[in-house]
Amino acid sequence: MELYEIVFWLLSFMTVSCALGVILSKSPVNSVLFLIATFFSLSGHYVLMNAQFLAIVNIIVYAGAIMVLFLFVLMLMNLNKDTEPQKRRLLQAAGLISGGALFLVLIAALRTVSMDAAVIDGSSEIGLLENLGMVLFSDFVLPFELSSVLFLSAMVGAMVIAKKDKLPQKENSTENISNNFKNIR
Amino acid sequence: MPINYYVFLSLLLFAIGMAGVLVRRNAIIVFMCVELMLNAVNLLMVAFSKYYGMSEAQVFVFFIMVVAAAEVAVGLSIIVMVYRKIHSTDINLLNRLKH
Amino acid sequence: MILLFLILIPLVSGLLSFVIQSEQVKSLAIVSSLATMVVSIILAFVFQNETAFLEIPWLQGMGASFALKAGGISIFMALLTGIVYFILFISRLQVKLPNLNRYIGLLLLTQAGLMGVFLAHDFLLFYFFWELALIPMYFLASQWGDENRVKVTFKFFVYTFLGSLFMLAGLIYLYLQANQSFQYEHILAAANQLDASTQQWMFWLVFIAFAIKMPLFPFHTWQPDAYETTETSSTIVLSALMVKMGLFAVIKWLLPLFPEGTAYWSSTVIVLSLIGIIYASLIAFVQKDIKRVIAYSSIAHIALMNLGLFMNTESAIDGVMYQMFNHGITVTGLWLLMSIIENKYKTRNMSQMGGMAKLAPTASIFLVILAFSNVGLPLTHSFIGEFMIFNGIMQSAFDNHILFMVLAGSGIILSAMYMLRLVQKVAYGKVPKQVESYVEAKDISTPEWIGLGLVLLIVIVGGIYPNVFMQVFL
Amino acid sequence: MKEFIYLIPLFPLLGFLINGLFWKSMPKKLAGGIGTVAILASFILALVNYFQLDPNSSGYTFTLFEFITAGNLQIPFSFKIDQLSSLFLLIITGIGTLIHLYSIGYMSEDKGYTKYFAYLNFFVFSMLLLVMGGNYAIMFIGWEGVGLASYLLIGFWFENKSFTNAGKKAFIMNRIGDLGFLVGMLLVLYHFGTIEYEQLFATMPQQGVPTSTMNFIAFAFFIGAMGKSAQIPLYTWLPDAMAGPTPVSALIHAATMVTAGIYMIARSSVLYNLAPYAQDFVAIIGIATALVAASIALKQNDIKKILAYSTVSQLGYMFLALGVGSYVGGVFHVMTHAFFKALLFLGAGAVIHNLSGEQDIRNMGALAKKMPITHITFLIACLAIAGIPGFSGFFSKDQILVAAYAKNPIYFYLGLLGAAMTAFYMFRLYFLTFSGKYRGNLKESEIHESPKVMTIPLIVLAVLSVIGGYIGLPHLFGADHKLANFLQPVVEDFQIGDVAASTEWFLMGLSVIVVLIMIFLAKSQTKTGIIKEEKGFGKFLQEAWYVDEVYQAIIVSPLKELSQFFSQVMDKNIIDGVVNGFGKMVQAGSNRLRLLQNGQVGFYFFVFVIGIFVLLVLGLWYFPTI
Amino acid sequence: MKPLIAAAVFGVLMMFASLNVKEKRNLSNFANILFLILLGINIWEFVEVYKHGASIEAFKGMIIYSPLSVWFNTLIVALSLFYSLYNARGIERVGVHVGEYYSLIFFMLVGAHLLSVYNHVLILFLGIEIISIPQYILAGADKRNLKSSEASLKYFLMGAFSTGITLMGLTLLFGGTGTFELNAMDFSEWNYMMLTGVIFLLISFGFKVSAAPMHIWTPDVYDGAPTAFAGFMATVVKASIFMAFVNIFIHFYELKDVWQALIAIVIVLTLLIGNITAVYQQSVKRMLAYSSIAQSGFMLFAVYASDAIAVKGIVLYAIAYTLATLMLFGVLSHMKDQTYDGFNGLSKKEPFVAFALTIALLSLTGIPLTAGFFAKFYMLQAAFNTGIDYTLYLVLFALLMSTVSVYYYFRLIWAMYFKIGNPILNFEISKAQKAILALGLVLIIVVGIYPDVLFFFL
Repeated sequence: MELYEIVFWLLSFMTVSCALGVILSKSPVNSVLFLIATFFSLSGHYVLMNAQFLAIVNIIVYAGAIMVLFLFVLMLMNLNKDTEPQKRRLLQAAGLISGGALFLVLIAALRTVSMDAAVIDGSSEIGLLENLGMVLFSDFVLPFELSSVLFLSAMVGAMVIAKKDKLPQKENSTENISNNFKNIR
Repeated sequence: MPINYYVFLSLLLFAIGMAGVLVRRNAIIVFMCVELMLNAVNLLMVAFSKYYGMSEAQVFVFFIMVVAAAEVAVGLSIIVMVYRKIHSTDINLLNRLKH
Repeated sequence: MILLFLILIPLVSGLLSFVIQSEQVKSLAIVSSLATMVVSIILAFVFQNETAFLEIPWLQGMGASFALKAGGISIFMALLTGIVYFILFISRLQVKLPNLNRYIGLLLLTQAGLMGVFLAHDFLLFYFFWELALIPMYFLASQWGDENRVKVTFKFFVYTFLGSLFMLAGLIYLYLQANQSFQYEHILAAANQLDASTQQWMFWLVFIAFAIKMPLFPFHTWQPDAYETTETSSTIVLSALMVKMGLFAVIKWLLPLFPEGTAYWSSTVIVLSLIGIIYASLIAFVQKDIKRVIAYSSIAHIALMNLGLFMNTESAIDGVMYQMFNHGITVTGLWLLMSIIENKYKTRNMSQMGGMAKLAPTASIFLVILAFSNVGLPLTHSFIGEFMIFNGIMQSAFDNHILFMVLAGSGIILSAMYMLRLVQKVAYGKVPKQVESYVEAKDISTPEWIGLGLVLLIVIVGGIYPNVFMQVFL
Repeated sequence: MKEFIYLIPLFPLLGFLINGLFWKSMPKKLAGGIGTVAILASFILALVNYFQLDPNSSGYTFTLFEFITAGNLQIPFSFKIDQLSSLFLLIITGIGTLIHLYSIGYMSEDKGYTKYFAYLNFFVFSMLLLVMGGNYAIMFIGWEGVGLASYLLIGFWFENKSFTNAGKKAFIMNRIGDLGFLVGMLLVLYHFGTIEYEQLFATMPQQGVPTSTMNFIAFAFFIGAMGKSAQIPLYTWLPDAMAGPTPVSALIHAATMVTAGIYMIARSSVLYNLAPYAQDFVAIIGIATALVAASIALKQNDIKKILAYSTVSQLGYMFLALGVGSYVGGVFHVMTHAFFKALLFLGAGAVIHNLSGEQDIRNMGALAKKMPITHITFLIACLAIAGIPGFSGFFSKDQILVAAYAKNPIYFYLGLLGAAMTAFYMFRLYFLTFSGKYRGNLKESEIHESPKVMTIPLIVLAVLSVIGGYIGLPHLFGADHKLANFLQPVVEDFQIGDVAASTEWFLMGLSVIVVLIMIFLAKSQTKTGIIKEEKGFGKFLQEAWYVDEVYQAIIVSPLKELSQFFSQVMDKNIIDGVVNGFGKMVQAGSNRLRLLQNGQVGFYFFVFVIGIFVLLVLGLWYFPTI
Repeated sequence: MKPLIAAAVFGVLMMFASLNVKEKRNLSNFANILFLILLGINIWEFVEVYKHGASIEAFKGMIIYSPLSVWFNTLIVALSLFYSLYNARGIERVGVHVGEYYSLIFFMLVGAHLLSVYNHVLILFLGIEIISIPQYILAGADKRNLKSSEASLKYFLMGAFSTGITLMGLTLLFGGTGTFELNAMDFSEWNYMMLTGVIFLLISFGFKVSAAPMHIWTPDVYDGAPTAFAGFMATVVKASIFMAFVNIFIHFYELKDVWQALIAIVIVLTLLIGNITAVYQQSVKRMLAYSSIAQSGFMLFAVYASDAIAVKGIVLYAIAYTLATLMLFGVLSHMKDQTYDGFNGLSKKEPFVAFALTIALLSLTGIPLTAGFFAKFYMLQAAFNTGIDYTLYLVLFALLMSTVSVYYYFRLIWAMYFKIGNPILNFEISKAQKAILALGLVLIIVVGIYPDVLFFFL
């Protein structure tokens, strides 16, 4: 067994167990941390496949920025405890079974596709920053520009949504509703 | 490593993400599971990129991350807005709209 | 060009009357219907041997054109429409209704639709008018009439709409078979080339729309309620003209299009028609509501006509064509009378009526004569039509033709039973005590007299010298 | 005359139109005058026609206009004028004139005077069409037209519900017969391609249509005759039809309309001769009707009811004649019967009229002195109907009975039984009405003879009732049967075996003796003038064998029940229930389906994932067939 | 290309405008002007493409301009203009960030543009995202209303989930074919990977167009979202996504045996659920949400057929459905009581509006002489054209369901005309708005009589 094979299995095991940790851990913060760990292991996979740039980006953007945002929000809401009363075990089992069944279906289908060329050979150039830059700014200039539109709309949207408006309250005021919900809980 | 391994791994991640969406009730965690699904796709895409020797696929992954980031911005702000109103992020608590 | 007038005059005046608010709308209605009638008469009697044809490019990309063709039955039905509308407007001149201008507008729009249905020579156009006639009718029936009208009309609408949607499916199928053309000839050629099994299912796709419209047993249940609740003018348009659309469509579209399908299914349709005749007649016999009697009688008569259509004999089809006209005219008169009676007794319950022969002798005379026309008594035009249908049934090639004839003929006994019951309860006897206080003793008004007189004239002339009318389509 | 033949029906039509259209403003006297004159004019024309008729030819067909021409269906509006129709024309217009005349007096106090004459004229018009028609279609027009007139006249006093019921009943029963007629006519058209008498009967025997078909056609036609001529089982309308004014009963329900069936079968004699079984059937129905009706008449107390049942019975005789092939006998009896039965009715009418509407013979008696002319004429009519030699009824009845004997002696004996009963009930009626003591409530001084306008027709008819028989003297008397000779080009007796002269004498004598015995029996029965309450069989007869009740129980009531079932259950619940059921199903489905949308995102995800799963499974395993 | 840039720039312009302009009315007027300019630019673009005749490739084949796609885009912009003209007052009342709302709408138009011209799957993906993200926000724009927030959250969570599905589909498709360019994809030798990718795409598109069983977000979101935006989401957005849906499945033609059957099932479910559930609704808004599901069922026939007629049909359907639904949502935003009963007696109070709505409802039902008829007609024609043997049953089922639709559409007519009541309007329907309704009315009828008007260049 080659070294990279050992690394692959190791990383795969880590990925899967961390992913399971995300969905199974009771504390939301733990979930976030597990997710970050997943991202790290995925970055390891990227490195294995000579996608060094993506590996870095994944860590910086995902693990660094996005997940921190998640964590931040969680902290903000003070949700660092189990907020989900585990009442519906059946439903959860059903969820897991559905996920598993879907996985099995997909595996069964894609098993038949014969694609056995090796993808970890340590020789490819495509993952280098230079190549990617060339592609991104020549062929993919349109999507690149469009992503700015996407970000703009996300920005505007986040502002519209998150900003506290100073408006006269309508009849079904927020306060009443939150009170109602408090009562429900 | 044949690409099949990566396909399976990616699908497993995808399925785990999907199962997470079904199992969890905290909106933030659900959203995180969706991120997990996206990452599964990313992994698969990188594997295909390697398989076909096409750097475009990696650029595609880059864009997926961009979109994910944008969604996170919007999504978290929506969750925050809802949280402000009902002081919870439990998705099943919100069921005024039905039938 | 003259064909276009038949559609345009009611259409334009119909739209116009939505704008006019005053009483002038009545004169507009009369002038418009008179003009339409005159045009249809000219078309029927002056140009009778020439086939009028008009084609205006419409949806060339789709292979549809605004093609109108008048000949034979089309022209005859147009004539019926023209006459009935004129009678309708003239005899209901004094009727007071809320939103009269809208009422008249919708009626005229319906007329445009009816004319279009009878004249269209393009399948898509036909379908267009088919629906165009239905929509104003929906509003007419929903807005004016008895309390229950909205629900009843809704049922009627949904029912007929369902039917026409089936026809739409058939229409599209044929359209594709005909290399994307809606032209009558192309559709005809394409339909005739279909193999037998296709024709068999296509037959029902198209026929079900017509059967519901007629209505044929067992698709009839919308009809008595609808007739009962709608305002008289709407009822007249419904029963005198609209149900003829179904029969007309069978003659012009169904029979030529699917000869093999027709041959395969005719015994089924015949059985349904026979059941319809007896079943509806029997029900009519025990109705208490005068309008429902006429409604069920109409079902029975239409069933007879439908029976005639599937006999595949010339005499029967000729008879049906004539009988469609006759039934339209007679039933118009009957509905007018029913509304007169209802106004007189302020009820439609027969058991609270009586003695009209004394209160309103003229109305009673009309009632008796029209009742006998409905029964198919000789010297009224219905006799000629029914006779020809019966003859056609007898001449048909079915093994059981005598049985069919006898069963269909039992309708003449049953119709006498229910019509005479109606006449007796309404016209004869004494005025019941409980209604004596408010019954109007006045006889019919002059406009009604004119309208009913016209009906009567056609009934008698058509019964004595039918060639006057039959030459139009023979 | 040929070119003006259409004037015969035209005059009554004009009379009808004038009286009918101007009924509001018509002066009373004028209306009666117009009505009577119209018929009189027709009568005169009919006479002219009769005298101009070529005795050797079989008449002519006069086409007025094309009636129905559609494809291969060609029916002209044509008149067939020959000996048979000419004879009927005379009877109809002749008796019609008399009855119109009589009506002027009889109806003088009625409010619907103008209407009455309009209807009556319309009746005559229809009847003329019936007999003059050159094909079955025209006959059918008249056939139904007389039905309509009869309906209108029976229910003439429309405020009385039972009268209008009677009219309705008459029309509907006739309609049942009409359907038979229609079927027969259409079958003729189907098998022979024409319903024009001239072409039809000329070629009918050569067409080679199987006998079974001919039987069927003839049978269908006979159903029509059953309805119109009140034969078993469709006879019950006729007694009820007496609700109309008495002259109407005389004209329509005794003299003319009810004989339309006989006319029709006589007209179709060629057809019936080819249909032996149908002929037998006609005879059997005829004799059965004659007996049943006569038996009912024995116990009736209403003067008009007795006459009505007597009419039914006599019509049975006529059908017996037709059934045994003696068409001439049938037509002969039609004629004589028209005379004496019209006379009987008019006489009865006079009695009723003068007793202010009293119809029950238990409340009459001793009218002979008060109303001498009525009495005498009535007696003549009774003698004629009973078959006393010398009176018209004797000859016609005798001819029928002899022909029946020739066919089958049983027919004769049964016929004789009927004749006996006829004699009995007629004289029972006569004695109870005119002799004995007056048992009514009126003051005797108030009862007086009718006006002249009413008595003249009585007298004329009385004369005819006596002499009418002499145109058909039996061969036995060595004389010519003038009527048979006259009708010979059109209708001939068919296959009547010869009866030896001695036998014939014997039969004649037998019948006369029986009749005389019965008259004396009647006399003795009615001596006291008191009629006991009937019991047992008598009650059964008095209630007309309970036929109406039976019809009610086995036909009318079930039909009504069935209709109610259709109306209330079948239509409302089953058929409409299915239709509405769809709507309800949609509503209920909607109510269930909307619960799917329970508002919980968790559940939504489940639905989503299950959808993905199902689509994947189907897409990847079930469908790939590329 | 020009409209794309213009739309993006206009979005930015609106953002800046919202900083400087305080009067809401001015903002919407400005936006309306921008819409008008955008429409002009679109027409300009269309004329150019039309003159050029053939399709134009841009950005190395990432997008392809064909006359049809540009025309469709022009129509979409025109409908947006129609929408904004009518709903300006409604939008102003949603919340404080009016300028931002408009800017988001402009960004959505960028997405809509991309969806009609893409050739590269990345553009498709970005288009979907650009059109989706503003929707999540607009759904939650009415922050005073918890329902709106709920709708936003639901829509967002499910939308993000479906993004995952979309991406998985696209990736598998790439894995199967080795290319991102739709034109270059070769399905002649199929394998399960591309098939799985296609099915995933079907599911994700099904989600976006609210096809059952992926429809389940629709009623809640449309119901909760501010009425003014729900109208836009249900119409213009949906129409553009449908265009993308049909265009991509045309490329999958060789795999049609599989996905046609799947779509057939989806059609049946969609029609069934949409129509049947709509029957029981009391709220007109929710009914319209279900109706939009039902109409999607019909539009899915275009995907089912995926041929030239289907594309034309989508254009026609988009116009017919969008116009009618916009009119309904537009008037609905005025109503205080948004249940059926709230409409009782509208014909007395606002006869013209009631009439216009009636025509719109007739069009939705598919009655001849209205645009809706030809829309349905094209769909069924396209369906029959496939020649698949079970199409007949599918079509009959669709027609049966159309009959059911009569029930809930006519119930509104029933309420407006045949019931007595005094509907209360939140704010008056102005003359200008009535004029716009009249315009919509005329368009519905013109297209209903002469649908070729939409295809005069083809």
